[in-house]
Amino acid sequence: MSMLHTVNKSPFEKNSLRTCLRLARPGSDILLIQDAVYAALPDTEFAAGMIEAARQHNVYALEPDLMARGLDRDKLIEGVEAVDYDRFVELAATNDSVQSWL
Amino acid sequence: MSMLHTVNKSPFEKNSLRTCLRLARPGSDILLIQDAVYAALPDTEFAAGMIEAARQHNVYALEPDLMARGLDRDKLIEGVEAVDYDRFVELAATNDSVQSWL
Amino acid sequence: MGAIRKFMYINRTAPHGSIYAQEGLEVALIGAAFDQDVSMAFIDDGVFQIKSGQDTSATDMKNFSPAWRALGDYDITRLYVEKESLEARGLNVDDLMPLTWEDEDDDYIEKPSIRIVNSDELSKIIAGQDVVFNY
Amino acid sequence: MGAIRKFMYINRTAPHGSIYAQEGLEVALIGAAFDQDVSMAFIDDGVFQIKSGQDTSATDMKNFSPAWRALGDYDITRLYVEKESLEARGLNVDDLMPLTWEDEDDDYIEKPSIRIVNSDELSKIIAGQDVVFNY
Amino acid sequence: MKFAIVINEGPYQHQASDTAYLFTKAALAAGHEIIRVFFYHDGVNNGTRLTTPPQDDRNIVERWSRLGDEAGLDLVVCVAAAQRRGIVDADEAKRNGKDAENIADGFRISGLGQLIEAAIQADRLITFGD
Amino acid sequence: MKFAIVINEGPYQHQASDTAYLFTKAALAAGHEIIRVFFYHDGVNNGTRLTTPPQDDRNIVERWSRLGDEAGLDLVVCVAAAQRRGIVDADEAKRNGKDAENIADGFRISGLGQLIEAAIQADRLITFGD
Repeated sequence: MSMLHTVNKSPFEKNSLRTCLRLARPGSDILLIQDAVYAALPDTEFAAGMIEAARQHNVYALEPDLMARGLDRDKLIEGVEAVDYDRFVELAATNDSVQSWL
Repeated sequence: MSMLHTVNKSPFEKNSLRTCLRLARPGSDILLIQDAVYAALPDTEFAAGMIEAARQHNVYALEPDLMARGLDRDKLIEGVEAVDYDRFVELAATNDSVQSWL
Repeated sequence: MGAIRKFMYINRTAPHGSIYAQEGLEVALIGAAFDQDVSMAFIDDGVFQIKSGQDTSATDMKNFSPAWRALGDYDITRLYVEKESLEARGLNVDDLMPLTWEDEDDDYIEKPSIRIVNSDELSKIIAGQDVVFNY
Repeated sequence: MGAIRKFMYINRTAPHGSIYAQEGLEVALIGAAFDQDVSMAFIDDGVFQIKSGQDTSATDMKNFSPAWRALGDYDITRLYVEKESLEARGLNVDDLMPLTWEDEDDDYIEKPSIRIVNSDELSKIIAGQDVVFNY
Repeated sequence: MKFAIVINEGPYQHQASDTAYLFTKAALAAGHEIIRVFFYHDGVNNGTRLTTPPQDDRNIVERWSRLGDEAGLDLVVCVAAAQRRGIVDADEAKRNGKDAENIADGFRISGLGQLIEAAIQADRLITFGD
Repeated sequence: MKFAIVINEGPYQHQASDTAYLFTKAALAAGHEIIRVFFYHDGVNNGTRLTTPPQDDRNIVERWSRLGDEAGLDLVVCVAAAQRRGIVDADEAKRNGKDAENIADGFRISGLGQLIEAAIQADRLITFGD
């Protein structure tokens, strides 16, 4: 059984991403959407946690949400991959279930 | 000029109370309402911050919200005073303005 | 799709400040009629949903917390509470409602529904679900 | 109540994930017609509201971020950005929109509206306000 | 003393409207004046008369209508926020070509200027939100 | 593959409905089936036809109605959540003694069982909320 984890909250504001990382099995697909894409910014107080997360999991960030917030897909934390909605659908289909950390 | 600070979010979920404590002047009135009353629980991971806050400020917790959540007004962090809505109104009136940390 | 599926209600929000806990419980009670393999997880502020002694009378809000006690009758008997979430909030199992169920295969003995699990155990349980709901 | 009052818009939410930033800016632009002493504070994720380069086209959402540039014309010229909030997010002033105003008392020279202040300075400024709005 | 109240969330989903209501009642009981209750963001959803909450629960909308009537409250729904969310009175229905309206008793729809005016005229403005 | 979509927040206030819409469109484009879109909590507010968003902004409600029509989507509003928030069709108006209804084209009001049923029948259930 594999699970896609989506997270939609900024890690600076709310505990959703922290809890996701505590409870996702190693090697999970984790997709940052909406305000959670801020977690992909380098040099933040949350960056060390994200660098570690990107080593343990496959971390993605939704590109339309990155663009809306003025974040450059080429300047994300290493290992975080920008994806479009087609890929979001593909991740939801290839995993056995989807958990939304709100 | 004096300001009443209200906070309505659990400190375990969101950064509102942390930011309030960073930006309230020493000696401020701080009122915990809604889910922020959980901050008045002793022995939590946030308790040390609250004990310090209760030394620097006048910290209150809205009793109807404590009761709704099953928290005992006699078992709060030392220095946190349970108050009713009449006292909430009085705090809003006696301070010069009200800031809501959401 | 005739097979029984594993449903989990993942509860992460505090009660009363928002309606998610209350309307989430309504889903679980309705869903119980569908004979799936149902469990619940209480994580983060979700552990406050089953804190004992909730009394909303002074807020004029509906006190839905007694409805938790009905879960056992609806065959929802596995309530996983994350140990780390409890500890971070200074709580232990005695601060929670004594939720139980009657085991009809064991002379209707009343058994506790709440199971304290650590993050690692819970993460495995979550990973094994077919469908998860979030409240 | 004829005296001019000190109004502050305190912006703490990220844009786009919720509407507070957008509808908060609408209040500020309408409020500018009332000739009060207006300033803004950007705290926590509120600093992202004035991040440069926002492009909502791929989300189909309205891009309201260009409206920030109108603030100077509406005589809202003091935008306090908390230094600690910027640093926690790995940002500096160059990551923000270059928001300016023209000083009519100084030969219409264009001056920066953004002022980086630390928590202690900002706490004093907030404490001196008559009315605060939160977005 | 003159208070202005701002409510930024809809009924039931968040506690904002409940807390604001109890605060308003307590302020009136203490002899204060509530010069306006302004509904903004999803707060405008407090102003629909089409809700039917469960009988064993409080009726948030009716409660505001009743208190508004008893205490002469000025319950103002922001027009821009209301248009985004579908809160409509007869005038708005006509202007926007809608075939129905849903505003509750005692509420009126007006502009954001009413919020600013309240903030200028009140001694205290207090916001209830999420 | 069969998807079921759950939307828990109203239009505009949160991005939930926007993300769900773009996900649904992409899933349909990839050849997947959307067996139901279920609106719960404040999500029911996506189902009112009385919104009039600014002309330079997307019309979230109409967008769902249109996609529902084009793709034959089953757009279901939870009745219990709808009653708390004032989303009403003709039947509900009659049952609850309301003098108006506001349901948008293509939406229908039904019970929570529709959510459970979708969760059983779909290969994937995905939730968009706050």
